[in-house]
Amino acid sequence: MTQYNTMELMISVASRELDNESSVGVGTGAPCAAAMLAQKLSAPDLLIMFEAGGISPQLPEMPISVGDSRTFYKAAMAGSMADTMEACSRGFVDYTFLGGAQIDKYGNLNSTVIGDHKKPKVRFPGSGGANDFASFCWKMMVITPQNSKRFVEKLDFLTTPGWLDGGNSRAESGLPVGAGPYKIITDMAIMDFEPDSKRMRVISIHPGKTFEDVQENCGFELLKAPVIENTIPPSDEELRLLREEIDPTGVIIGR
Amino acid sequence: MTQYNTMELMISVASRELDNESSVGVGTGAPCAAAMLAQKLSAPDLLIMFEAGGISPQLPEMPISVGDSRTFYKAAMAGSMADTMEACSRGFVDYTFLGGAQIDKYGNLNSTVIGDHKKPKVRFPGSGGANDFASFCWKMMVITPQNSKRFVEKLDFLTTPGWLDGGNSRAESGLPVGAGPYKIITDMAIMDFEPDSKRMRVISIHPGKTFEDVQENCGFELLKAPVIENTIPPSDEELRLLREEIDPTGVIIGR
Amino acid sequence: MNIIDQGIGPLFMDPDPDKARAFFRTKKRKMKNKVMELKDAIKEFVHDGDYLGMGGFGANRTPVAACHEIVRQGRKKMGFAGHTATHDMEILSAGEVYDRLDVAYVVGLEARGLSPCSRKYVESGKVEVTEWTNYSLTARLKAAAMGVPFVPIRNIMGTDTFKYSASKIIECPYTGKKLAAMPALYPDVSVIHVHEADIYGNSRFKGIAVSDLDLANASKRLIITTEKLITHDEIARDPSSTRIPFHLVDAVCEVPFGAYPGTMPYEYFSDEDHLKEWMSVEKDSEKFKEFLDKNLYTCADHEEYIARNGGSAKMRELRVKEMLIYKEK
Amino acid sequence: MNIIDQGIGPLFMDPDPDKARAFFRTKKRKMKNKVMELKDAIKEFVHDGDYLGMGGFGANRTPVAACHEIVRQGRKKMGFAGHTATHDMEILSAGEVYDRLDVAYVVGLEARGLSPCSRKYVESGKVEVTEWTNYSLTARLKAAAMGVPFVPIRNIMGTDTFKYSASKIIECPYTGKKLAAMPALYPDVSVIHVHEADIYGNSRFKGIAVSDLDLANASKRLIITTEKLITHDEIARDPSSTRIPFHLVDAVCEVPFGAYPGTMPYEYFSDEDHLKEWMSVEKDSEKFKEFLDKNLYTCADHEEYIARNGGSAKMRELRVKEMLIYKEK
Repeated sequence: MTQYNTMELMISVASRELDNESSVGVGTGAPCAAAMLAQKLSAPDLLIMFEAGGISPQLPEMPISVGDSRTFYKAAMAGSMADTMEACSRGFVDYTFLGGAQIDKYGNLNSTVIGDHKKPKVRFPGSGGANDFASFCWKMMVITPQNSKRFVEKLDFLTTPGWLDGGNSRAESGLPVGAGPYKIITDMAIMDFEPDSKRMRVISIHPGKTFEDVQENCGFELLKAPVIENTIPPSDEELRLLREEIDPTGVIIGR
Repeated sequence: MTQYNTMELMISVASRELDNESSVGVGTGAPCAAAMLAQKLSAPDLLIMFEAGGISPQLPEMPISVGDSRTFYKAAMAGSMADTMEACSRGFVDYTFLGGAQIDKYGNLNSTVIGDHKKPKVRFPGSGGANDFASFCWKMMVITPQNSKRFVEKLDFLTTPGWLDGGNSRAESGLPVGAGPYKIITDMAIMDFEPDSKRMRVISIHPGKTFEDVQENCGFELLKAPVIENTIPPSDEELRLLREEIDPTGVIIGR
Repeated sequence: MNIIDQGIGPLFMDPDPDKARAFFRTKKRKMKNKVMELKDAIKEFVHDGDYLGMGGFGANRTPVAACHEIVRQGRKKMGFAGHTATHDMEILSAGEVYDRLDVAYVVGLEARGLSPCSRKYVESGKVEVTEWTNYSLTARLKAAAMGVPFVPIRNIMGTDTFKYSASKIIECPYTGKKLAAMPALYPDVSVIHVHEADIYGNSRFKGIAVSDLDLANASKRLIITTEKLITHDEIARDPSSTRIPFHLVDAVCEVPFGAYPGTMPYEYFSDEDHLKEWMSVEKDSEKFKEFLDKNLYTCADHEEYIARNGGSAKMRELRVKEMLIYKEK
Repeated sequence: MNIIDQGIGPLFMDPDPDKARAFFRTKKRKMKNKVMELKDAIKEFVHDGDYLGMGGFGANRTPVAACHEIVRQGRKKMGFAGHTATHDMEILSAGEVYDRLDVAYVVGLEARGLSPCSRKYVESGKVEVTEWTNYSLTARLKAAAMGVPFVPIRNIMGTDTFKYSASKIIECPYTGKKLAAMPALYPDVSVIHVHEADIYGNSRFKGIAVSDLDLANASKRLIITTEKLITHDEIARDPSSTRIPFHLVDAVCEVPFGAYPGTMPYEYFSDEDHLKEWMSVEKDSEKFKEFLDKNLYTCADHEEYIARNGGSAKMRELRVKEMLIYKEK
């Protein structure tokens, strides 16, 4: 079996979550690589939408911006932000992949500030389209390296909704019914959410890791799924596509 | 002086009300003819907008529909209904010309039904864009032949807002502040509205008519302006333009 | 929410965005070949009782061929969005296709006059009517396109148009001003006629958009009739020109002259003589029946309708008129 | 109106549509020649204290030349709509142009990383910040474009993004559901970069529209920078291609490569080396000062900036990259 790095692992695992003939709102970086990999391998009829208006492009290379020309290269339509976001709001978009500086046990994300909002220790970009995608798309997924600084008990700022305070709180918030966090993909494991409490739980552990490794690198208590799978590592074909076709210069997979 | 008919008179009089460098939302028929005449004579920089999306066309002939190809012939933009209506809503459109089956003393118009709404004696088209234009454009004008069946004490149906119940009622209704009926141009006279009561009053009487003629052909009591002018009849140039350039086949001016 | 006032008109369609989301969740995302015959598209996607939206405006880029086919197949009890509905409504009235009508502009053909048939049907009492305006129907489609239950606008208030609408007046949380909340309108099915589409439904048209982009987004099912099919490569070469993307579309039907006897911008002008004939024969029920038999019920398709009314010579003539070539010296 | 909840962020701009109407009533309707030098347009239409909107998205079709000129002229105390503001914000931060910031996406350059200069300025406490999202800022512009004080959307609720926004949660009068009301945003002045415009301001661009059409409608004053001027005859020949009509526009400035070092679709790709240089020199205030002196303060105009960074040879190279010609064999 070919050697791989954690980014290649995360992207491969993420790509397998995308059903064929489904739709996904993606950003730059790993999410876009995962969508491209899915399109090439398991989900040839995946509909990719970019928040700035690119709809169903034939991506010639990784975009640098979710609005650059690559995002509507040979596309079905070069539309507007409203075209994409309204489609998400109408329930037309199945998946989205997000990231963040912090994530909590309900899958809420912080990409706004560390410290006080008025005079922050660190200012991050803010929501961008993340809050929009996470509110509207049916199944929100996160791709992120895992450590206790990132997986925290309490966010400094709740930028983007996961299951909010767990339980029924998201449904009560006013956000569209039935949408919410689905899978969290880290460099150690795959997590989903326990159906009632909406707390994060481990469902699959990557090769060479144990549940204890995962818990140690998490600032809150993780639940365990009834059965915990062993993550299937990236296949040779996945790696070949990532390295030769999707990211030959290693911008994302960092080779 | 050249002979003219009442349609030619109404269109000529109406066209003079349009300031140069102003904007007007128009329909087909007499309103469009008035706007075209103004553009050719007194208001070369008049901005004409059609409700279906035609913006600033170089009208080659009278349109049959407010959405036909003539309404965006050599236009600045072939836009959308939202483009035009949003511009009106934002306060960008100064004038509009409307008509109707009935009009009352506050300039309210009926173009919906005669008789009961549920089972009408006569069904008319409804608002179309009239309610929109009358709500949004700063100065609404009406071009209509005058008789007691049309100028009524009480409308069968208030389709399109004039000054509603007069006085302050329009301001209280929620409609945009400061917009409202401005002039009513008939085949007998020009009316405006008394500033406080918002009741219709005669300000100019057409050649050969008297105030009594006007009142006799009106189903409600008309006020008199402090000074009542004599309407200046169509000039030779106005008639020439109408007959030779604007409506050579006589669709509107009916020659 | 404090509701200051509300109209008494029936609200024919549920504005609940979560119900619409549940539907759109099931809609196909795949870019697959959707080309079919118009009669098959109408059979599959337009059902008795459905609420129907029609693209274009006032006999301009109106899907006339689809209206004929709906009548020919005998659809009944439909809802209809009368958004400057002119010749399309005249045809649908002849077939007594609808019994619920959202009115902005109906029963007339603008400068051409009123349609006796449409008037008679709407005056018959067989049709439930709710009043709106052109812009308020556009706003209702915009709300649906946005996936929200309403958007506020500032007209309609103070009038009987409001009273006989199904809208509600609310107070602005920022300014305290009164606003008219327009409930989202998600048509069950709509038809839009375009200049060019690929086999997946990516569509282009020229000229004014009217409210067709919001209509396309708002509609649960969407049939595209197109003057001609183009390659997907051509779409991909210039995605800036796509107005309606494939994922909104359920069927693509190539129907040349599909807006005849109305206008198709840059292609053909309306056939005014034929439209006059419609309005004239409507006055006499015997004549009208004969006319409909000839022009609609016994026509296999739109091509036959056109063949019976001048065929390609007439189409060339209407093109000269549309392009104002007759004015050139 | 029952307000269920509201954010604590400052609302920088009045959403009152009647005040906006009073302004738009005075805006010129005449189709007159509006061509001027960019520096004159900035002088005349961009004032200290104004609220500024910028077209494009994330260093794509962004009016970079206008950002430079605003900094060069020393504008201060502006408000700014940070709607995926990347390199534009980096430039405006270098000049400390703004002190009120509506945030959707700021201080970063997407996949390129974060801008030390933008971060430092926003972290300095000199800037009042209100939080939003990309779509909520789009919705705020849409509300302004529609001439209404708000439109409802269904995201942002339940989060700190809402808490630090200036939006309000209301109850839907039709469904009882909670909705987030986005207050209309009427920027005092905006700049949009396009491919082609005529002397009156009728403008065309290719590629994604982002939120520029609503931005153009919502803005009280609008400066168009264009890659090239085209004849009005060309606009009139094909009015379907006009995206921004003249009456929204106050100034038309021909600025070739006006989005450099960002991307202009179908013309030139971003100069990634130069953007990296920006982000790198920002870490050292001495170096950054020198860099800005060279590239901004001592440049007479955008042409000089480009001349100092590779000139026409670089522009040809970026065109090859944009069009993927280098991939052809």
